[in-house]
Amino acid sequence: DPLRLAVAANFIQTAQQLADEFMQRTDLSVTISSGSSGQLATQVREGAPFDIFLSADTQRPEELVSSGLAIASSRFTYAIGQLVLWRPTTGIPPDEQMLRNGQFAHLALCNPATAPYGAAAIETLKAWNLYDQLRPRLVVAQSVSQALELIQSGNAELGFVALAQVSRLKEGKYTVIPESLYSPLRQDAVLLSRAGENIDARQFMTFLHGPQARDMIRRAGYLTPNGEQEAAR
Amino acid sequence: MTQDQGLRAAFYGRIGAFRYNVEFTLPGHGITALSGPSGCGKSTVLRCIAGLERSAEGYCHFNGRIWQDGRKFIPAWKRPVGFVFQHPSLFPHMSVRQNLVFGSPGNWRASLRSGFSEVVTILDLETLLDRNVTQLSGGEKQRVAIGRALLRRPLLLLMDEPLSALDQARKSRILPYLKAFSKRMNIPVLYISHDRKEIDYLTDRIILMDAGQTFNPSINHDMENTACRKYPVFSAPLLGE
Amino acid sequence: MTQDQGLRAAFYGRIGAFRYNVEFTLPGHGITALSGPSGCGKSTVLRCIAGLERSAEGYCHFNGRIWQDGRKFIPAWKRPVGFVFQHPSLFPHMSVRQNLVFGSPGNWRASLRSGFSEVVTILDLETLLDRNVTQLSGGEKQRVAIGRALLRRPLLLLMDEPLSALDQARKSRILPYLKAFSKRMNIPVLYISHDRKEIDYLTDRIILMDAGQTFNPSINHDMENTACRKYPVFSAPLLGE
Amino acid sequence: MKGIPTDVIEATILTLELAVVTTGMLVTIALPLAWWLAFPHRWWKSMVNAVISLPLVLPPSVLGYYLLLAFGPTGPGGWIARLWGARTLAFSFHGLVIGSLLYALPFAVQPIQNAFHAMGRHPVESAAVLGASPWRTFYRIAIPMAWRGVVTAIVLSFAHTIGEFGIVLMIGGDIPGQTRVLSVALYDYVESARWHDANMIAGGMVMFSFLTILLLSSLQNRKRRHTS
Amino acid sequence: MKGIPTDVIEATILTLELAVVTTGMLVTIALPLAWWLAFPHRWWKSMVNAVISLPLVLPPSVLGYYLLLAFGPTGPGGWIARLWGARTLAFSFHGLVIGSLLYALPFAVQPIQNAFHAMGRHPVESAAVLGASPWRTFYRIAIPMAWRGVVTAIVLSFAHTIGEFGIVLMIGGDIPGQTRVLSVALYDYVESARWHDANMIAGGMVMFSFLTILLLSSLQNRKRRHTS
Ligand SMILES: Nc1ncnc2c1ncn2[C@@H]1O[C@H](COP(=O)(O)OP(=O)(O)OP(=O)(O)O)[C@@H](O)[C@H]1O
Ligand SMILES: Nc1ncnc2c1ncn2[C@@H]1O[C@H](COP(=O)(O)OP(=O)(O)OP(=O)(O)O)[C@@H](O)[C@H]1O
Ligand code: MOO
Ligand SMILES: [Mg+2]
Ligand SMILES: [Mg+2]
Repeated sequence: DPLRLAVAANFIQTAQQLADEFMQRTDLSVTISSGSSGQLATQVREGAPFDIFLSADTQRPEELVSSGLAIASSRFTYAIGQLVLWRPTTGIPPDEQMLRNGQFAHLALCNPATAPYGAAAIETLKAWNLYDQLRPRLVVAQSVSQALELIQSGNAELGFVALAQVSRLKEGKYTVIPESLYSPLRQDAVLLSRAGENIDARQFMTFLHGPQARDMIRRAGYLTPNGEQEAAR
Repeated sequence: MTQDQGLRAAFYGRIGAFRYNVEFTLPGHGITALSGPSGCGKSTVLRCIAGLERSAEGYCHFNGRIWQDGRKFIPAWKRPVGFVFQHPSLFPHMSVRQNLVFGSPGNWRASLRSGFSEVVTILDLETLLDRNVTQLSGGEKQRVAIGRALLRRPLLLLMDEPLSALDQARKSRILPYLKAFSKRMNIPVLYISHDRKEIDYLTDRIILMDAGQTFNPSINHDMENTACRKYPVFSAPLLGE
Repeated sequence: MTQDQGLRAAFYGRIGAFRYNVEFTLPGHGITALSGPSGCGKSTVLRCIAGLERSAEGYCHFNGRIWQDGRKFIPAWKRPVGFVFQHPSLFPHMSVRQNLVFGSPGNWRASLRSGFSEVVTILDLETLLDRNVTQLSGGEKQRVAIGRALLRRPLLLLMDEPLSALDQARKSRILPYLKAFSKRMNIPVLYISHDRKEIDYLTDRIILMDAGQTFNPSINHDMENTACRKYPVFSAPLLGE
Repeated sequence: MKGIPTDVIEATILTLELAVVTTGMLVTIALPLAWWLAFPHRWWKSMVNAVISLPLVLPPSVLGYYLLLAFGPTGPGGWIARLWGARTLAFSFHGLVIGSLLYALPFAVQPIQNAFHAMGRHPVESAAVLGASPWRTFYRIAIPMAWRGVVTAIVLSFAHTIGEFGIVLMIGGDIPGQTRVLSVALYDYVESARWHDANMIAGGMVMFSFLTILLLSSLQNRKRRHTS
Repeated sequence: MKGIPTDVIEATILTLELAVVTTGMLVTIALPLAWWLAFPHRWWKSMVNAVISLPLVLPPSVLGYYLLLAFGPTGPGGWIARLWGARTLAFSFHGLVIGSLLYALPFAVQPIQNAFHAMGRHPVESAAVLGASPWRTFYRIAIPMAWRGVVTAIVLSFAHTIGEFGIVLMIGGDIPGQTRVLSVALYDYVESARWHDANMIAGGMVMFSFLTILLLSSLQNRKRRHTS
């Protein structure tokens, strides 16, 4: 049986790279199933055959741990997302001032109820004191990738997306939003109870902790927690 | 339960505003005409006998078997009747041949039997056998419907104006055959027609109806006296005009 | 373009394997019978005249107007014909009254006009006017179909075995009316029938057909000589049997 | 009503508006289209028929993406939107209607077309020889006789528009009062594990739709219609 | 074929399997169900009809969630799954089939039921007086005569099963080779912005479906069928 990863949609590209690397190293096979974090957590609860859950938040792994479906000791933050303000055109990168000028009809972000990046975007807008003013122009997507699509297709002029999505795009300009403006977008991984005895799964978790994986995650546009105390938290 | 041959039936009921209340018998063989003005309920009676009018109350015994009484109702498909509807409702997705053999025992091999070719010849259907029935003229459809009912090998034949759309030449070929068929198979036939000549030639008994009621069946040659004043024969007033 | 009254027509073409090639004229008034064995193409000819058979080649001139020739084809709904189909195709979602007035000029107010009540009386439809047409007997449907065609006030009346399902009493009431209607409106009627008596009474001209071909029209009393041997009248062989 | 949040009420009204407008337009488009497709038969009409059904085979969110491209400034939608000074057809009620129309079209066209076919040519020919123009035949004969098919079209497209979600989510932008319909709100609740609210909305939608569909189907079973 | 990733091939096969199995089962269920619903008319059959259409009004992912609960260890599905030692009906091909069946049922039942209605009672009565049992009438008369409706049912449910996605993702769990169908794979590609692959898959799905639907519709237009 292959090792089954359940990966939050925003991380699937990076997860694929990690899995490829891992498979090359170990000769094990790994499959990736994706969905929104909430959906994946529900599926785990209903008996989905996943071994490892890479969530987009900290809350869902925690809930799984407390209901005994995941192994508490395995939980750690594998990536910290970075919010950016992005627009697809060339010229100056979009920033707070551009939002304040209001030369646009639609600002895209993702749904705070379902995607952490959405909540971060709203916190940012509030920190800038722009939320109430811009509210009528906000268009909300269900995930960060859909938010990107709204902007890429030109329907919204600019929007808040993840750095991981746009860092390698040739087109467009972005500004990384200072981490101080929103609560950190910690993404936690956890070993699920059904894989408690699975050596391969533990091996993957170890790999995910390792320097090479962290390097790949950082290159994809995420931050990684510093120091061992983070991982052991 | 009676053991006598033939049909003993009485039906009453209503369809919409139309009420019917009929009672009659058919002997075990021979052709009986059913006649009466348009809308008097002739087709309804045939449907009751065949078991198609489930709302009908009454009874219906055939050759000593109960087809319908207060408690029992044999469904239409279990009654060995042949029925030629007033409007030939052929199966539009089948060829003439398939329509003809649909009801005959042994079904698909029936087209090889001698009965088949006899019926096909009399009804002049040879050239039409592989035609789709939607591509037939009115009279051709009617002939297929007759053939289908005969090939079913019924024990009781119910025919609702079966020859109304046919030319005289065809009629004069089919009528004697029907008469012979009834005799050979020794089955009773109930035959609806408005055509006095047809009735005269075919039948020896007539049941007259009006407004959902049957009159006592009368021997055919008595009909002139009982009925003609009520249903003047077509030729009389016309010729006198 | 001819200026004469009546219909001049010739059609040729094929439907499936059936080929037809007919040519005939109708005078500007009076009833002409169209007769011939089942499947010979009578209904097809009527459909060609009405413009329902679009594949037909040929020509059709009526009262000096071109309905069809090599280049022109007036669609059916622009031709002032009344058509009684062999199978009465009433509109099942309408009442009898709605069916009757559907084609009459002025439509819904037509039921108040005198013509309406006359037709309804002759056809004995008074009690059925508010009935849904799916709840009619075979003969009742046929009468509604006749009424519908007459109330359309056609300039040419095409009738395909219109009385085949009617009792003698009704026939002997409707036939004189048809004759009078044709005369009063001064319109030609083309009338398909297999019934020798009907033809004798109604028509003064007959067009005979066989296998998709018309014979030269003959005056009615000549028919016995030209046609009777080919289409023996029903009564003869039967009575002789 | 007490206890029902205003955003749910807003979303409910919007959903009903969308379902009614879409269904109404669908039937208006589908009736003539189905009539044209039904008679006479031409081989290329089968192709039109197949094309109509194609939006069904793409996942709604993917179809939504292509619609975004089409609606955007560089697509035909942007060109149209510029007529009234907008940049895009997306994020507007109009856009939702267009998306829903496209997606539900086969549910509307197919049943009506079948009903026209089942009617056969007899009623059409009868109407013609009674002098009814093709237009009159269409609305006095064909539409009433195809009634069952029309009701099926209404039921399927109504239900589907209420439940449709992927496309609406994608091209709507989830703007409260403008494009946030119930299905999107419901999805939010489910995603954020607000089960009580989600169950209530889902229950309400199902109940309401049940009654609506029941009402519609009972129309289907009226044996006859007396159009005056 | 070169260039096509194996996971796409796997997903394609799985999709076809799901579409064919679902469509086949749908028609098998819908034919007798529609026949039973069509004659004779009873008021409560309208209710059954409405209930069948209800899955449509819920957003697929929400319906998928409820199905997940029903399939899971605490629901009736888990009870059934325990028969062969599994914990849940979800995350398996069977589960997908059940979910798709439920969702596409109205698309199959409604057109067939309409076709049975349009046939009228004449053919049924003719068959009865020719001695055909109800069962023989059903398969020799009713089904062939309802052919157009059956084809529509097949087209709509086939297309919809190919495109369906919300339910499949939820109850399937996106497991490669088992429940990852093309629509889910396509969604994954779109989510990870692999547009080139996504366009290729979408194009392939549309092309294939177009041909399939075209083929099916051409069956619809066969004027007659000679069943031997
Ligand atoms: N769609 C069709 N395909 C092939 N042949 C057809 C089609 N429709 C009619 N025919 C044939 O055309 C011929 C003429 O048909 P038509 O209905 O005109 O006959 P008819 O003279 O009216 O006969 P009847 O007196 O029986 O009504 C018939 O032989 C019939 O079999
Ligand atoms: N569904 C119905 N609802 C109401 N009345 C009906 C219904 N069907 C038939 N009728 C009426 O029942 C009566 C009998 O009909 P039936 O078909 O038995 O007449 P019939 O004697 O066969 O007439 P015809 O010679 O015209 O065929 C008619 O008056 C008809 O109007
Ligand atoms: O990957 Mo998410 O669940 O869109 O934040
Ligand atoms: Mg009758
Ligand atoms: Mg004819």
